[in-house]
Amino acid sequence: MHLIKCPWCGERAEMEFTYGGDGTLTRPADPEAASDAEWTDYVYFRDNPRGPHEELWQHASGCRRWIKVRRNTLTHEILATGPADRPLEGNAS
Amino acid sequence: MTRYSIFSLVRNGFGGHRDWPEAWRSPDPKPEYDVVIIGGGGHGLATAYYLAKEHGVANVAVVEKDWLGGGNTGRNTTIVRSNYMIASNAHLYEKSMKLWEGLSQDLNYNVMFSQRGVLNLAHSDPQLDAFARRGNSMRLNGIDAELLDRDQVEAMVPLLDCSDDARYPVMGGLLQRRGGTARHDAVAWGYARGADSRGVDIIQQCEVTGIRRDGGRVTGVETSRGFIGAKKIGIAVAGHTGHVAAMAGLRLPIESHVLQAMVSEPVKPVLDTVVTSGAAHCYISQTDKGDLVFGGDLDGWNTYAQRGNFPIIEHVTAAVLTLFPAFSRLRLMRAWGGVVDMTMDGSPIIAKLPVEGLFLNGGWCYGGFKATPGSGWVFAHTIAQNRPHDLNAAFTLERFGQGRTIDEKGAGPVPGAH
Amino acid sequence: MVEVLPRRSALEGALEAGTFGAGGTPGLTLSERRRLAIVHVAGDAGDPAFTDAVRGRTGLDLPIEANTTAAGNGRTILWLAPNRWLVVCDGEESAALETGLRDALGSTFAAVNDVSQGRTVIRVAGARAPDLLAKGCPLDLHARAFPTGACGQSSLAKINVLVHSVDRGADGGTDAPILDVYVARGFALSLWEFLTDGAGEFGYTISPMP
Amino acid sequence: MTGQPFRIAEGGRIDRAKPLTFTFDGRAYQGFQGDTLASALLANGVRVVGRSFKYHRPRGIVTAGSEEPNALVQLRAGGRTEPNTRATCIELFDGLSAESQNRWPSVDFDLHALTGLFSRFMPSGFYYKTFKWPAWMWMTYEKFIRHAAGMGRSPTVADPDRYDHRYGHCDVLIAGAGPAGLAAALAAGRTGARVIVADERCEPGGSLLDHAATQGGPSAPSAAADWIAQSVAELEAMPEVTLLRRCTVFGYYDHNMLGLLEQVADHQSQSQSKADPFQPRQRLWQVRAKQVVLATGAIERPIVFAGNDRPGVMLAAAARAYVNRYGVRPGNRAVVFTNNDSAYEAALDLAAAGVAVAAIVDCRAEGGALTETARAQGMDCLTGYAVVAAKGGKRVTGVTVMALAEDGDAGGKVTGGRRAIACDLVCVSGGWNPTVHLHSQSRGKVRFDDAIAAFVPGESFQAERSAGAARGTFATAACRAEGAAAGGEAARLAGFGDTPPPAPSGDEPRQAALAPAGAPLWSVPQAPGGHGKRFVDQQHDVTAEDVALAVREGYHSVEHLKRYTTLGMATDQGRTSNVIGLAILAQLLGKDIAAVGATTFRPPYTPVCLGAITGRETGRHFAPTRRSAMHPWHQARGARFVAAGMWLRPQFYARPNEAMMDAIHREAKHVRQHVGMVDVSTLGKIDIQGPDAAEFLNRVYINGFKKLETGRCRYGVMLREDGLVFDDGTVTRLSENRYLMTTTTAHAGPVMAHLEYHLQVTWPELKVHVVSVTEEWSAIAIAGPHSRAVLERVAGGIDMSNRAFPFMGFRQGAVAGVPGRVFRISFSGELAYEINVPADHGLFVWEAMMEAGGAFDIIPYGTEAMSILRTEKGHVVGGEIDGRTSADDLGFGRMMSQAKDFIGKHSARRPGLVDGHRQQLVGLTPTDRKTRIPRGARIVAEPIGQVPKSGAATPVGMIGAVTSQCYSPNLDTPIALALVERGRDRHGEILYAASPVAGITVPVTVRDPVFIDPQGERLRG
Repeated sequence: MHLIKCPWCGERAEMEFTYGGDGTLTRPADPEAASDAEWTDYVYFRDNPRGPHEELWQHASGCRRWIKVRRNTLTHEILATGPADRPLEGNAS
Repeated sequence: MTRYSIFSLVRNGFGGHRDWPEAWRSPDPKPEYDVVIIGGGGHGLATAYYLAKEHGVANVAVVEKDWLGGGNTGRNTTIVRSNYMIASNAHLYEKSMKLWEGLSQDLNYNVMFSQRGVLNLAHSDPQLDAFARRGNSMRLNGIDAELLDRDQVEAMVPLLDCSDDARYPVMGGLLQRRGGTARHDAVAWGYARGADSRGVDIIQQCEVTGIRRDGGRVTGVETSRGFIGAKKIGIAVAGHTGHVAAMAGLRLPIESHVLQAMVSEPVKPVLDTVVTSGAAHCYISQTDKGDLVFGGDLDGWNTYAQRGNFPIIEHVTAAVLTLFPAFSRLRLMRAWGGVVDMTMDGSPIIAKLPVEGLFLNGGWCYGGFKATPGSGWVFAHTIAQNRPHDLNAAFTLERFGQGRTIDEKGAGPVPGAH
Repeated sequence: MVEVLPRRSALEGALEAGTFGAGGTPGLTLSERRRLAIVHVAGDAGDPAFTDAVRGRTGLDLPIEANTTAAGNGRTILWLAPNRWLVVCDGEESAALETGLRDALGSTFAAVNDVSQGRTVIRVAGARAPDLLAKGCPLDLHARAFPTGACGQSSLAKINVLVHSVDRGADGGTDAPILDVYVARGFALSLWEFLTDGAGEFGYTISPMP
Repeated sequence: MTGQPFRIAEGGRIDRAKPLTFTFDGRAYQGFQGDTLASALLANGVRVVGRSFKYHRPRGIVTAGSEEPNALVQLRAGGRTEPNTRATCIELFDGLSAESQNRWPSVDFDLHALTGLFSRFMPSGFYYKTFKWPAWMWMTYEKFIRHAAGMGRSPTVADPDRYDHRYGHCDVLIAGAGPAGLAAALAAGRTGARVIVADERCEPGGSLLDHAATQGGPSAPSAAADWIAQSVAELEAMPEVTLLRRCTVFGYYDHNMLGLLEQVADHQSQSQSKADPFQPRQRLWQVRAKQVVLATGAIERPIVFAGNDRPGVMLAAAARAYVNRYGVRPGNRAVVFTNNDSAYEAALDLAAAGVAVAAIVDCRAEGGALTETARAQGMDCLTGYAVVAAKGGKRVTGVTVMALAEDGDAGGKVTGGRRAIACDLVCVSGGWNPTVHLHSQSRGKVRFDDAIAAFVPGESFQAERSAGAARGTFATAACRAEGAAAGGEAARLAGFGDTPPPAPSGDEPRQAALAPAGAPLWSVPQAPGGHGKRFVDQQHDVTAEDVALAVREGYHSVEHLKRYTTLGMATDQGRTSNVIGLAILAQLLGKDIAAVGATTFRPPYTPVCLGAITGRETGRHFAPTRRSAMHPWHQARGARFVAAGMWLRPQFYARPNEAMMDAIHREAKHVRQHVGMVDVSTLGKIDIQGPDAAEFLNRVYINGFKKLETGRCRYGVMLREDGLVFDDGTVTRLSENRYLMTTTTAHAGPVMAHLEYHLQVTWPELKVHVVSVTEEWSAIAIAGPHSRAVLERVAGGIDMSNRAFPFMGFRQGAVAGVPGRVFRISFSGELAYEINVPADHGLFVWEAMMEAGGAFDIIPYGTEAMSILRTEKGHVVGGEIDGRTSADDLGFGRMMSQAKDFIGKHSARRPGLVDGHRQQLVGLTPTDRKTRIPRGARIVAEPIGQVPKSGAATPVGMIGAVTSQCYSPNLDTPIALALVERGRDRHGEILYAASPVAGITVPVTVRDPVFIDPQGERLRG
């Protein structure tokens, strides 16, 4: 079971969290202006990297904040965590 | 090739088994092939086999970075079924089922396909409705299905807890009698031997590091054993689909997740049917060796580590014991994880890619093992004919943008939810 | 003012006073805290108008640090999230507390909700209290990690809970440590069953409903 | 009852004052407190304890620990029976009963052993080559295969024992309490760190317990015994140290989470267990450790030779443990076969205990450090020799030895004359494998150490380090030093103890005696003309010949070898066989062992009881149960409950002698004619506050919310971002900036997370707070023509008139004196209201309303009647909102606002969602107005004939599916909702509802989905 550092509550067991997938997605600011291809990319296509992966989790049994987590998908190491509404600190790799 | 039979076995028995030949050769790669299949798992080997057998394309190499069948072919719960509701899924998996039914004979390799039935348990009235809907679809799609009531389920699976005060009481079930299990490793080995005997080169310990393109079309693969030219390239690398597609500059509607499976210590036969429960999130069967094999949900997050964690084991085991309280004193012997490529609608992609000569077979989610023969068959057709067979025409990459997803569970673009 | 209406606990009927489980000295006492006023407050901790208003009505500074509480005048404020708190009062009318807070906040961007009846609060007291919760809760409840005044939200027996470390006490105190478990009302009976079943090996006393 | 002919008169860690009686295969024996079942069986001269998996060969006891491959028994009977239990790990208790496995009729005479006669035709993988013809026979072949396989028997009734779980946290976790582990625990514990020490055996001390020097006791004090006792006493006095006995660290998972299995009561007799019914049988720990010390010791490995599976062939260290620790002679006359010095220690201990040592066969040409000592004691030491075969059937009667050729490679070549040596015990030692399992599970690398010919821990990945024999250090003093250093370092890294401990003593001299001189000997080849089976994996009957065959057939990878031969896949997980198999493979391929590679170790280290993994959360407690405040009332009125997510909801309230369907139809009819009440507390309720609340609602619903007035409700539909329908519900504007949203029961959680996601991630600039208030409010829907009249009696303060309180209106006010909320909304299509009151008052208000409704013949109704009512009204629920339907499919197309963006809008425009072939919601009635429309029926355009059961049929084109169906008691006809291709254009058409699984097809007429009151006069009246 992962140990995930909630930026507020501290290190907590994975069972308190729910996974929210790729955290680099940004909903196009103007959906009307977005092309169909851009939209499809946003809804369906993913980088799915081997290695550091920036993703969203919700501390669902805790403070209920959505948070960003950079986690290595090969080793499960958690490299950084932070609030969801701003970029994570540190490099992606 | 020495044919395998009781006679050759007895003959060799007297000779101390010293005369059995290698099941497949280990050739050095040729400079160029008509088709290079990336991935020596069940799907890649089956594709090569059917390319040679059905389409006369034998100048084929299967390149495998490690050992044959070492990916998901050897890391699943061996269940075979075609109990799908959506027509395109149903027809594809039923094609596979029909191939399974003659596979041991076709390959001259006993894959131990055992049609012991796959039973989905219903725990509520709405679920029974949904099963009826699925069962009716199956039957109208030409597939066998039976809707069982609780008494019939109880008679079929005596150790199942069918009491009223269960947390998820059993209300009935959907049975596909032709479903069952097969010996997973044997499938890879049988196809490898079959493909090899038809001239396919199987190249193990050969990792693809790049896909070479000349303008809009592929010319071959860079590998740890040098460049191998190819007129066409088929990708069949479950667990690494996104990674290999990225070599050709493609991004996919796929996330990689880990699916765990586990076995108990072996016991004398106690469970003849494959039993699954959607509400409790588990499936369980007993192997010929006596192990109870069970599995359940994904761990839930993207991963390429063939490594799961304990909470899912805990959850799946709890589900198994809730259904089968008598198994409580058996022991968990082994648990393992396979990396499954989960698409955004829960169904695979078997299609030509936007790069000429490049073909993709991936994103099998939970369905990869059971699909092996059918998947190889339609993929071989797609590669050989340069167009999909009717059976895989719907499984395109474009379906996502077009809004024609094949979403058996209706879970939407949340790959972990399928 | 309406007359005092009959309020029913989610544990009514299940909470039966007595001593249960293994023999010897009971290691635990289980009880329900009744008639608490519990108000959920959401707002911007960085906005003085918000914090002042809460202080004005409760007499307490909002605990800004995660997993901490502020207590005094019979009231406790428990931290829930960077912008959320529970104000808990013993012996106060919840509607009055809710209205009072809302009035104090005026047009400040905040949300106030009386959630008194949506939560059940189970008090687990005694030397084995952390051991009992550890049977289903991944929080580290050791006194070093979870001292007096700490609070934490987590999962207990697959149910979301808020645990409040009311008092870790001194060594040997029979009632210490005292841990309050806040649970959604609908799950209260299920959690109670889990706790009483798990408490069997320690021996436990259920103290009567007040 | 027999005596214990092989019991040594004194010594050992058993309590001769406490004799225990047990039975094996129905026969009674006696042992002592402190015995294992294995030691007690040996004491009684029982040698054959089981039969092997494939050939059913008689098998005896090989080890004295959890690595045992052979001595698996069926322990206990009835609901507590437990298959495949290692006799070497079962602590003897009074009344224990065990049976041998995999034999019929008895372990001494097993008919299945006849398969052994055909073993030459059953090499590895033989089943892949045969049983293929005729194809239809496979299921029959398989039946026999299945019955011959398997080991013990599963219980067939529920387990009467209880299991518990606990989460643990510590600064330092130490796996193993041998010399290294105890030293580590002392070093870490003294810093004040929180320490957990777990050891799988019943007492700390590890391998020291097996040594003669540790036995002592009061009459013969020993330094080792004193050290163990003092260490344990000190540890137990430390408040922050937890010492767990009988507790195996079985798994090392991500982020330093370890799984421990504590066998709390397995060693107790039934009467002892009964004395404390609250004690669990086993407790599973999930421990999060800051730092870990692995002091898991090493496991001796055998050497492969012909007949090496004969009962009486045993590991040397095991024989040593039996004589020293248990006071049992495992035989009378022993041959010791070794490639290292450790077996000499065993030989000396055996001799001291009165076992004649017929010979020490040492494959090393020069012998080792203890060879001269042994010779000095008169032992015949044959250096440069190997045992080529063991003779005997159900017990070994002697061995044949031959000289090893000097030019022999690591596989050995035997030469010269044969010498037969009679014996009834063969003690084998092929060297030691450090137990690197947990290190490997933690993702640590292992490397092959040529000096000890074994895998040792390499680089760590997580916060762990190995100490002692687990890292290839065998001398006791060095183990203790290494343990102390590791424990100190672990505590320091966890924040305790300032002074850095001495550097880990990686260069401590190993007990040189244990390092075999020259190349290790893995397997002894057949003597010329020999044909005895040479077992690598005893439990699975995998021989050296099987390994060779696999290699010959091209299965060269370790994984292929394992899977083709099943080597190492047995319940012992190849503890004593994997490395040997690997070595033989390497020899055959002409590669180094390191190049062939080790397989990755995965949890669990030893098999873990499923009940313990599950703990208490099984059966009725598999998932928590959620109950509304009115639950006790429903229960008292005989409601049958149905699970809705975690909630239990009343399905219907049958009257005495009333059948289920009758009750449901009565309830549904009664509501339309009179009045009824249903508990809808389970619907999700979300309080939404803030100046941007209306804007937020506008973005998450397809329809507009900015114009909703205070005091009014509006129905809303939400899409997922892929354009398909997510959920529906109502929104009420409570005040200027405050709204109450309701969701379906099923989606309450997901909708809340969805709202939080968009507020926190997508639009953090919006000033909105969302708070779930589902649990705060009990919700009661009252429906039917008399609902207004009933409410007027209990909510007199609210003007209920149609004008003052119209449809989709909202009022606050007292209901039965309780301040509450009243919404005039209708799910049934009747005049209806929903009342919310704080949950502690829910039952009171429910009762008050029931009482007030008495004059109007009010009834409670359940989810079934509710479902009929909504189907009659054409309202969609889960069957229709199944994640594949668009808003337009369900008839909400015109609700989709063109004036604003909302979640899912862009996707909803995609061609696949707007093309003309989509299935649309319609109503169906059977053309004869009588025949029930089958559940889950598919809609076809033409009548179909009999559909055959299996796959031969030609597929039939389907144009739709029934999504909900019922008999409508109010219309006196069966009705259904369905999704049908271009359904809205087909009103009036006759189609067919086909249910091959039910064996019927019903002609149906397509119509509008609203069956009752399409103008909405009733609900607005």
